[in-house]
Amino acid sequence: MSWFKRMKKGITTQNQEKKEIPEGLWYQCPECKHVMTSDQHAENDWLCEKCDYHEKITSLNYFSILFDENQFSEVAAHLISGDPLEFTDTKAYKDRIKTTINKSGLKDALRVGFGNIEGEKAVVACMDFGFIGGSMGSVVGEKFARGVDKAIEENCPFICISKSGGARMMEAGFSLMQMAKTSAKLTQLADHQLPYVSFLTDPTTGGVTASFAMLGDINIAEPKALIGFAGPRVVKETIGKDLPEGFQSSEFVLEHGFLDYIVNRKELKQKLALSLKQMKAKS
Amino acid sequence: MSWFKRMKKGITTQNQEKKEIPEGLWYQCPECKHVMTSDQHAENDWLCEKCDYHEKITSLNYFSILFDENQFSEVAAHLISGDPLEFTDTKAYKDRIKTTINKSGLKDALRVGFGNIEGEKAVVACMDFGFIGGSMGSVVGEKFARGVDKAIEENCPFICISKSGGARMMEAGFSLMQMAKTSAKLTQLADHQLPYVSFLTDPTTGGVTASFAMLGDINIAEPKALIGFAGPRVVKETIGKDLPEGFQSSEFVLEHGFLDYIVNRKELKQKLALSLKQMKAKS
Amino acid sequence: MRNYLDFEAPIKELNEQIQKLKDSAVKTGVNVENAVQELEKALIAKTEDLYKNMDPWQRVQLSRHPDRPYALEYIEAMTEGTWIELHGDRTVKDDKAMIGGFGLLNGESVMFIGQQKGANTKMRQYRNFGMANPEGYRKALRLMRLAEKFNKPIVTLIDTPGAFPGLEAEERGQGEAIARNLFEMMRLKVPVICIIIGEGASGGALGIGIGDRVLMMENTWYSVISPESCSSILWRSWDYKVTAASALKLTAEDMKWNGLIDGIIREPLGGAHANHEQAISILKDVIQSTIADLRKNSNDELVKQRIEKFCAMGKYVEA
Amino acid sequence: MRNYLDFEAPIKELNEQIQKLKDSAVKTGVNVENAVQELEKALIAKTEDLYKNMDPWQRVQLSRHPDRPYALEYIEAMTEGTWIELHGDRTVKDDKAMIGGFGLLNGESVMFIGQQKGANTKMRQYRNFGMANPEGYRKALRLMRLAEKFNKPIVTLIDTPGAFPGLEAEERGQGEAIARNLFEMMRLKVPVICIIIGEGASGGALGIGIGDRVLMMENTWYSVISPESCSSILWRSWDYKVTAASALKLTAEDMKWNGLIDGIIREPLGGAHANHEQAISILKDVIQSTIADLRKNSNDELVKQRIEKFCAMGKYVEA
Ligand SMILES: [Zn+2]
Ligand SMILES: [Zn+2]
Repeated sequence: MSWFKRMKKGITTQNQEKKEIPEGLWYQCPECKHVMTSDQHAENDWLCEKCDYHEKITSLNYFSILFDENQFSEVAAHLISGDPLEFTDTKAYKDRIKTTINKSGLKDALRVGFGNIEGEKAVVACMDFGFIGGSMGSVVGEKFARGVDKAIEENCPFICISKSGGARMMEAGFSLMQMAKTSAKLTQLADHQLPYVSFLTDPTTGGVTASFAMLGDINIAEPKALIGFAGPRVVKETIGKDLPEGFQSSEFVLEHGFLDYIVNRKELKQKLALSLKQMKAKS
Repeated sequence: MSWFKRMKKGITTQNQEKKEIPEGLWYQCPECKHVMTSDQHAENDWLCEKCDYHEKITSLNYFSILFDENQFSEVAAHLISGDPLEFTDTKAYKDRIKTTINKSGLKDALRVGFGNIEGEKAVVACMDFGFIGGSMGSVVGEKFARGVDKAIEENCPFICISKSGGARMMEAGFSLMQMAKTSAKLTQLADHQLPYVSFLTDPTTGGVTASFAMLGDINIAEPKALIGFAGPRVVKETIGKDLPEGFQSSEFVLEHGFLDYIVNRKELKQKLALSLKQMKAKS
Repeated sequence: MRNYLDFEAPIKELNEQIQKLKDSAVKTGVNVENAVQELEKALIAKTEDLYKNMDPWQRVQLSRHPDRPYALEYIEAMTEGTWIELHGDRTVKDDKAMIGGFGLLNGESVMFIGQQKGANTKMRQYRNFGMANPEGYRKALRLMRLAEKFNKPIVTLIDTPGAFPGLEAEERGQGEAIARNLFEMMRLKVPVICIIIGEGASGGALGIGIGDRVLMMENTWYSVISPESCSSILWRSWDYKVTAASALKLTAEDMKWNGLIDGIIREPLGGAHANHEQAISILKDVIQSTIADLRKNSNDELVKQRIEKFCAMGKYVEA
Repeated sequence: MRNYLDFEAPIKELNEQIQKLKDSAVKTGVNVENAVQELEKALIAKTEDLYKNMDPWQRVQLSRHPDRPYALEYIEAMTEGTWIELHGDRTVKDDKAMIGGFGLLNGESVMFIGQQKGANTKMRQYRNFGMANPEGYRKALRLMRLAEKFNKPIVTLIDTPGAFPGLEAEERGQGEAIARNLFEMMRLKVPVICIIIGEGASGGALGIGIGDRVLMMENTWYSVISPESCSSILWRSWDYKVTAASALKLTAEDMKWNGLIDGIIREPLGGAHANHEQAISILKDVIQSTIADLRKNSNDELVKQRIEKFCAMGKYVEA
């Protein structure tokens, strides 16, 4: 069954253009094991047609869902990571970046698009988990910042789709300060009375949860996403016993008061557009 | 032992001028049963010299503790209750007021004084439990309001010492709206950057807890006071089992995050004065 | 099946007669139109009569009528599919007894907040009988601030037998939560309209009840305590609820007379429960015209007037 | 008894020799003054030498030195009996790992906030090892807003191995609490000074770390992760903590070099733990002069500059 595995990997990390997947390949839902063609799967917004399982998808996938006619321009697309600390663990950070760029076709873990959602201008920033686990380093922070600037310039809302393991350790202090930087940019957006919607997808943890992902005027999430500050393994070690069923799921986080609503990917565009309309400031 | 009871009653409801208590009378601590002369008791700020039990005292007692040389002028001392709803339960409200005024020597359940605390001007409002259980009606609301106005006029802090069973039912809707009124006045005080200290004493419950008593820039309390919104009997009925030890005590409320500190009556003046100094706005 | 209160018996009877007549007409083919018209006229007359002479305790009962529309029904109907419920206090929990979110009222965005009761046993428990915990009041405040940020008017629909008097409610500061709302609602820089649509019990109601216009629907009550509890405390018996209901002056008429609310919203003949559609339509019209009216003032003026209004409440004697 | 870290062995030895000499002098009456003076000179030279060549991992160890002063000790000493601790987040709890309150610094009121570690086993548990829960961050924010209301400067003393990663911390939104503080601290309209006095671990430190001046004491560390955890994650082994400590550039020197903090506070010779009194006095001077310096700006200017400072952090390539 190795082709199933290959296929899934393709979806989660390399599937930036759905058209690139050769026809005739299959997708098996990891939840219910239902099998469908990858075309059907993509047509269905990468949901399992049987159990609605939300497969992890890329920034380009989300843009294709959100932007009218999939039309958008990228903001700060050219930024790539430096190596501010000349960091080396088992591998030099510089090399890691180079390899990842080549393998993933991504430049870093955040892509920022500007386009229309149901006829209204919007800036959408979206993380790519395929780039070092969606970790936040200087490039993520700066692209986020320029996305906010673009929204202010265009007088339109800002949406961020989070999907991240947290900070990028290889940028250490710089990575930490991106939490401060992104939060600082959001105060500027707020000063302009522009709505900020944080959309949390599977998984959103660590420094991203402890900064921009939790700062939405409304925080919304996909069903059954893992959302937390500390990862479940760490929490389990801390308390020394098993975690309760559904701990740190979207539904759990909603119940505890940190999400405004959970939205099925199929209804995302329409509901988001309505929320944006509702928050458009009356002067 | 009827003289003990008389004595205690004297202290809690009629002891407005400590000098009025005939010498040679005794006070027995209801907590530890320790016996002391009532003079000693008054000298000791009405604390049990053995176990520090804080006896309920009157507004004049508190003023004697707080104001320098017991010097103060009263604000809105002449206000007395009307009978806006011509309310009658087992007794006409009008008659109840008249009887209470005569018996207690009080005009209503709040007294407002203006004087100096360690050399600094301050307005202190203080409830009297002896007047229909320290219940809040229109007079309490209006005196509170005028106290706030006085603080604004004098550009000095406002302190309120709460001791109340809650709203005064015989004023129904009017009583309810005193919660709104007192809160509204506190927004005006805040606009002038003047500190408001809420000092909660035994007992503070109901509508007073759900309005001005919980709105201090700092909330402080005497030890072991009962503080809550719903009374303990009601909560017990709601949950259908016994209440945990110490439920709704000052210490419990501090632990749950609603008090800034608990202060022994002996240290009240000094600590309050320091807090006021700390909050005096820097222009 | 419609539910009838005891004192609605005459209405019930006439309604049943009309139904019977219609049923028999179907069976027998006899023309009963005239007879039905007569009965319907009688029904209207009877209903008008009944509702004209309603005593306070009957109003209290009507406010709790099981067929009465609850907050969500009003909101969803008025916003015609554009309501999105928002959840959570951002600290502890999402309180099901307190709902809130933006919806469009003829294209204009409005923040609706309300206590929600359940329509059946299961939902009543889920909604905790419309008794919010501190997190409910904190959710409400969060949403009001959200509305303020984007300069949207706020409408609260009040319908609660009280703030929940539970152990955890006390632990998490029920008193503080309500007090904070009173304070912060006073200075919200947007129009705020508060409407009692059912029960307006004490601090639990007031906790979302500070507005530029506080309105009561015709068959609701608003006071510092329920007649039952008042009876139990002042008369030391549960038997004086009718007397207490009168003494408390808790009806819309009395509250308006005493200057403690700003207006009364008329209900359809026979009460909101008798005609949901019309009740919703009336409410929608009132909200829209009230917002338009309030928008004539600057937000700063609204705050100033709001504070002054509440500061003026109270009756006392300058002896 | 003073505690010594492994690499402090030469200091320990010299200290013990001096003590021995003094003890023997008392017994024998022999004059040892010259010998003691020589040894003390040697001690100073040795200490200077040791502290000049400290590697990052040694700094990390020093930051956790059991004899190091904690937040409360600094605050109480600096404010000379005028500190009043204020408690509670006004929602759920009083967090013992996060302390706060006003104190007078030479007569001027300052809001001090800090993570507090315990000095012995019992107190360490009471203080949860300086690891705050969400209510700790919310208490801190409440107190910062209180200071802002009365235009008082805010000083935070950071000393934490991290925000607590417990079950209830997650339930009550550890991530949200920290995020909220980052956002709100950015726009506090008063001078804010943040000082790492021990460990500055990740979001747990940053949660009270947004200021006009962020300063590190000499023997502290500040980074996105502890060297131990970094080793375990990146090297998949706990054995690379020394390497990780270097790689993370977490010392005061490195953080200053990279423009991620604004300054370094020198410690007494041998570290703050060797001379509390002097460490306290240095800290007090720094805080006072920094406040005076910041007060030259309007509060609006401070906010603007604060936001700009953090927005400028990051290194990337415009490819
Ligand atoms: Zn499936
Ligand atoms: Zn005693």
